Amino acid sequence: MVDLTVDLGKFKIANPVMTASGTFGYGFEYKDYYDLRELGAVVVKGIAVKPSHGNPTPRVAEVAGGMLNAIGLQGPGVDKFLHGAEYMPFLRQSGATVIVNIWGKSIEEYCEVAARLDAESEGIAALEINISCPNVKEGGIAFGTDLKLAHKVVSEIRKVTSLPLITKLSPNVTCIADFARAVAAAGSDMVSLINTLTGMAINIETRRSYIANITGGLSGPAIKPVAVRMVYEVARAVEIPVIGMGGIMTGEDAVEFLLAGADAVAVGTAIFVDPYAPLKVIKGIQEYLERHGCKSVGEIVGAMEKP
Amino acid sequence: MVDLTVDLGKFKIANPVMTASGTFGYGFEYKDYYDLRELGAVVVKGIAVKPSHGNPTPRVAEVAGGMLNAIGLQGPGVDKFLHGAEYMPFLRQSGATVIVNIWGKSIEEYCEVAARLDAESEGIAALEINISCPNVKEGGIAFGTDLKLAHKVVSEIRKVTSLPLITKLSPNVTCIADFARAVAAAGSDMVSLINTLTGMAINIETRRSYIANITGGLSGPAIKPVAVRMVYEVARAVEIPVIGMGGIMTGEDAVEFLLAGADAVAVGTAIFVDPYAPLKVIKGIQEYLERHGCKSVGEIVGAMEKP
Amino acid sequence: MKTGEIVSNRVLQDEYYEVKFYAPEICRKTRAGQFVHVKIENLKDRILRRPFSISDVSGDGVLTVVYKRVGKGTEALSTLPAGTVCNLLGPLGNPYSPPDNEEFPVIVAGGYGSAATYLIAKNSPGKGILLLGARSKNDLILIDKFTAAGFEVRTSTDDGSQGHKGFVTELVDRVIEENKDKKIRFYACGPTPMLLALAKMLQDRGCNDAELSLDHLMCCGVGACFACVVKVRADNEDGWRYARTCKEGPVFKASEVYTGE
Amino acid sequence: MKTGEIVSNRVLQDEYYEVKFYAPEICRKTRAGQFVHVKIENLKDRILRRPFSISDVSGDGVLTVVYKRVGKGTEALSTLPAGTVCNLLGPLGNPYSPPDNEEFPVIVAGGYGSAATYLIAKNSPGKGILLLGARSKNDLILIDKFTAAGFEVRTSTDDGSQGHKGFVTELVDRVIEENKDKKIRFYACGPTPMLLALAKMLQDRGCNDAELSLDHLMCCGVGACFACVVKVRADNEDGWRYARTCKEGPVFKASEVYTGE
Ligand SMILES: Cc1cc2nc3c(=O)[nH]c(=O)nc-3n(C[C@H](O)[C@H](O)[C@H](O)COP(=O)(O)OP(=O)(O)OC[C@H]3O[C@@H](n4cnc5c(N)ncnc54)[C@H](O)[C@@H]3O)c2cc1C
Ligand SMILES: Cc1cc2nc3c(=O)[nH]c(=O)nc-3n(C[C@H](O)[C@H](O)[C@H](O)COP(=O)(O)OP(=O)(O)OC[C@H]3O[C@@H](n4cnc5c(N)ncnc54)[C@H](O)[C@@H]3O)c2cc1C
Ligand SMILES: Cc1cc2nc3c(=O)[nH]c(=O)nc-3n(C[C@H](O)[C@H](O)[C@H](O)COP(=O)(O)O)c2cc1C
Ligand SMILES: Cc1cc2nc3c(=O)[nH]c(=O)nc-3n(C[C@H](O)[C@H](O)[C@H](O)COP(=O)(O)O)c2cc1C
Ligand code: FES
Ligand code: FES
Repeated sequence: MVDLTVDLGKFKIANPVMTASGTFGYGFEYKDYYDLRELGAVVVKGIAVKPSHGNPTPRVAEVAGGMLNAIGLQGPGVDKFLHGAEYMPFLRQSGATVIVNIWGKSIEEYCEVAARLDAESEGIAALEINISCPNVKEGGIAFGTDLKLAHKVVSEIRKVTSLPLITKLSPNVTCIADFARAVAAAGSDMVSLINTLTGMAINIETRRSYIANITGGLSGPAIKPVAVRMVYEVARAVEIPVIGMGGIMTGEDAVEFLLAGADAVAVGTAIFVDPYAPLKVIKGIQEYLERHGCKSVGEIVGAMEKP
Repeated sequence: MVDLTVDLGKFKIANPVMTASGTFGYGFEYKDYYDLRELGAVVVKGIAVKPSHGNPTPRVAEVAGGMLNAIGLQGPGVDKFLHGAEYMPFLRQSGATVIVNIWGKSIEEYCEVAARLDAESEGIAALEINISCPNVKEGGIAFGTDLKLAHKVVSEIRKVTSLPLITKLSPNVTCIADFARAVAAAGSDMVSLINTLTGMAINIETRRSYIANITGGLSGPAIKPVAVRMVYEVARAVEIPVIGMGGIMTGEDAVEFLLAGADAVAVGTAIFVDPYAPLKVIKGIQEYLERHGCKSVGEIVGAMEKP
Repeated sequence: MKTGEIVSNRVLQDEYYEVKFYAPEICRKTRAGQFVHVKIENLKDRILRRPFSISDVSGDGVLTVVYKRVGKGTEALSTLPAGTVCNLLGPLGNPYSPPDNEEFPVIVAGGYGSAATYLIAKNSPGKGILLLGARSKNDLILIDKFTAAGFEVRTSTDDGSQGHKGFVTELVDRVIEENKDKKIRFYACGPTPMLLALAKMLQDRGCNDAELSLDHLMCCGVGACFACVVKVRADNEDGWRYARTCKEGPVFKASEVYTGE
Repeated sequence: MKTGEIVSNRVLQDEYYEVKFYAPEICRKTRAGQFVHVKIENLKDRILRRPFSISDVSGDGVLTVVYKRVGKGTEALSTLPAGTVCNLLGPLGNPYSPPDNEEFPVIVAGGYGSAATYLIAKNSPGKGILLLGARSKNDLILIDKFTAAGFEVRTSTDDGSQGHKGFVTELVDRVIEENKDKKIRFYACGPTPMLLALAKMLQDRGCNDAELSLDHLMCCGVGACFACVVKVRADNEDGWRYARTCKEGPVFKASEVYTGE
């Protein structure tokens, strides 16, 4: 039997497959589909200090090989997340490994939500810091596209929590490896990538963007080659564990990320196509490992042949 | 009748549709398919000072919604290009509007090829500077991902030629509008975008990249949303004409780019699917304009509605 | 037969099609107003599911969807032959609460709204009225089925090609007037502008138990992605919040619908 | 019938299929060794064409391709029913120069190579020999057609399941020996490693007029993209250059093939 567990340093997961933040709600929405403990981890939709409406509609558009979204981080806020029955209390009870994705509009907001989660951290395996948000105080430059801001937000969060930190990197940068190095230096225990590529689609009849927010994030199979390349670059740049994602639809896709150097992977848009996609990905990885006579996932991590 | 001509400032083209460099050879390869004068312009594959083997094979791989390529700029070199029967002499005779894409491994090489073409510029409408090449002298950093280098290469080329200059921007950067501004300031008469997004695909059975060069450039429908977004950003950042490309398969796709702010467009990967794609795109644009009661292409350039 | 297998797929009328799937488990659970999320197997370059209201279910496990060909997905669906197996998720969403013996159901429908509300009529203990509006006469669908279910059907079209010329909402007051003696219960499904106008009207007339099926472009269909939200009244400083139509809807009480702005 | 319409599409043997297209114009122009570039209409998420050698053409405009199911494209192609119209580009590439009356054609083929060379045999003024190699007996295709064209067929398989056990190149020397008196003209098509080995052998034996069909993953098919290159001898400091197999090939002289490195 293949050992599917993955040791991410600060914690272990039962298998290398997580859900990508924003594509699996708070787990609750899929509770009738399967036992959440079957997943490596449940990564919940981004949580902020306060409840947030999110962006105006339409928020999504379908494009070739994927979709654009500008949901705009609608969410209940950290209070309700910690105490509302269908959020953290449900997740604790489910026994799932839970990673809480967090965001803010300023460093203070990031720290506040991290501190609040730290104070009631039972059942929380790690925090994933979404740094793709614009820093409202700094005039809207996204934390994730400015090296100094990225370092700053992670090091400030590091001060307020002892929970393992995963920093989720934006692909909309010239050199993503630089960002991985910066956040690792700032105390991030892991990195996850990629978030969505900024894109746009125009309805030529109405001459308006299909997305009310004008631009949206591209996800799905269309971005997989970019994601695999970035995982490859980041895995060679930092020592900390790497969680890879972007367009994973099948076990074979996930194996590509593992070979490129990801220690674990996340499934996002594929869940909209098939709620069972994460389980199928787990099975696909297992079959690949068996077929190749591997005893553990670790054997194929970064095992791409040099040319 | 709709007027399809486009005034690009330094020269006019019969319609807004060009071929994307590297996807239409030197025009010669398509001479039996149609009269090259039917195209807005023929943009030839990159020309350097010397002949070049290009990269080892395999050089292409198909991925969801597109392809990766690492052709590596195989080409005849500027001498043969200027005098070999199937290159510039053929193009001159064809009567096509010709744009010569150029590249080099150092600023000197860029300048040399530009100067050589300037000296025998009959039949050349413009030079397109491909700045996605690594600057070998500067340790391999691509000209197109470093603002100072991008400015430098364009301003040096500007000194050696009076031919109109189009700078072809790389999408693998944090803020493409900054690059557009930099090259405009350096004397570029226009910008074209986007070149390919760097990507990778791994054969999980052999555990090798499908591309001998490991990474390759992603093109085709998969990148269209990113391309439209970047054209939108660039068109708002600079006054000079913008040539948009990336995943254009149909007239509708092209109209999206025009609405986003492109003055003209280029068709690339679609030519591999259908050699007649550029003509179909011209027809599609024309039909759209007629259906919308427009008299000229210019009426829809940047005509996206504000939200 | 396999679950999701297409039993038949044919033109119903003009651009409207009727597809029947073999799906006994979904049929068993379905209540009026719910939908299925369909993976259209032959859809090229597009990966997302398409949501369709469940128009009818039969005792032997056959589920009917009535759809209009409007884009790539419905175009592709319209070419799928019997025997094709499609993956279906469902039944999804919150159903209408069915009229009880005392209530007189009045259904207000536009576009595919008659398909989405047919099960109310079919299962209604008493008779009722369908107010059906559309752009033109070719878009008025399922009149026969409603008539067969004992419903009176009154129509309106934007172009006057059949019935009242104008909006279907203009037929509402007369129905209220005519049925003053009855305990009218309104149900509605149709384009969002029509539903917002209707919600306002029904709120003004105090018909707060009216139920409207509001929807928006969907993605996951199960409440996970927040793509499909519409504004509903809320007890916060804005007076509204975004509710997920796939999970918290598509059926909402008229009183919940936020009609401001 | 429309150009590109599939006339028939059936299993030939094991994983090999035979598809016939109606394509009178292409048929008229085709010479042995050329290929068609096929847009496989039902291919999902993939957009590029697939190149296939033209195996046969008929006077009434029917073009035959014999293909092996190896991946997404050939898988999709194998499910297309008669009547489907595919866009075809062709005939593309440089053909073999046919044997003249004096010449004794010896064809060396591996994999789909027999399909790619059949037109040489069909049009040959005299008889000849086919040396056909494959992994296993199930991969030896078109033996009957070559026999019917008057060719002697000698086979080899890697696993010894039919004919000589070993490489097909090992059959070459005996043929040369046996036909010393004749003016042998070699033609070949098969996997690249086999062709490189064969090219070396033929160069050593001075058979410089031998013609080999070398190919590589293709994209445009017409010489525009430089995807499909292989190394050929060149008069430069490296001794080789990359030649486009779609345009400068797929047929090359044995003497041109670069076997170094
Ligand atoms: C809960 C629910 C129930 C539905 N029930 C039915 C039904 O019973 N019968 C039926 O014909 N349709 C129904 N729809 C609408 C149906 O889902 C869309 O028509 C379908 O998804 C369009 O797919 P497409 O690929 O053909 O169009 P696309 O190519 O995706 O788009 C074509 C056009 O349709 C518009 N469109 C896309 N999705 C929707 C949508 N969800 N609502 C309104 N306009 C849309 C687009 O903006 C575009 O203008 C329902 C939608 C929801 C959310
Ligand atoms: C000039 C030319 C003539 C050809 N003639 C024939 C023919 O007559 N009959 C026939 O069966 N095949 C022929 N081929 C090969 C055929 O083009 C490929 O088998 C086909 O493109 C594979 O497509 P796919 O989508 O099924 O496989 P993919 O999913 O694209 O790939 C499946 C596997 O096949 C390999 N592959 C892909 N393309 C090629 C290729 N061009 N050559 C070798 N391996 C490849 C891939 O590396 C992969 O391992 C020819 C190729 C060329 C260039
Ligand atoms: C609808 C949607 C909502 C998302 N919301 C979030 C979010 O709240 N926080 C976050 O870090 N990433 C979010 N993402 C990004 C995904 O987690 C993931 O990084 C991206 O979609 C790429 O993976 P995929 O191609 O498998 O979907 C969202 C993606 C989608 C499609
Ligand atoms: C096979 C191939 C070769 C290319 N070669 C060049 C080149 O020589 N110079 C260049 O500037 N761009 C080159 N490009 C990039 C294209 O010109 C174009 O910018 C890109 O492919 C996006 O457009 P598309 O999606 O329509 O193909 C090449 C692209 C492809 C697919
Ligand atoms: S469609 Fe995903 S929340 Fe409703
Ligand atoms: S396939 Fe494009 S040059 Fe040969």
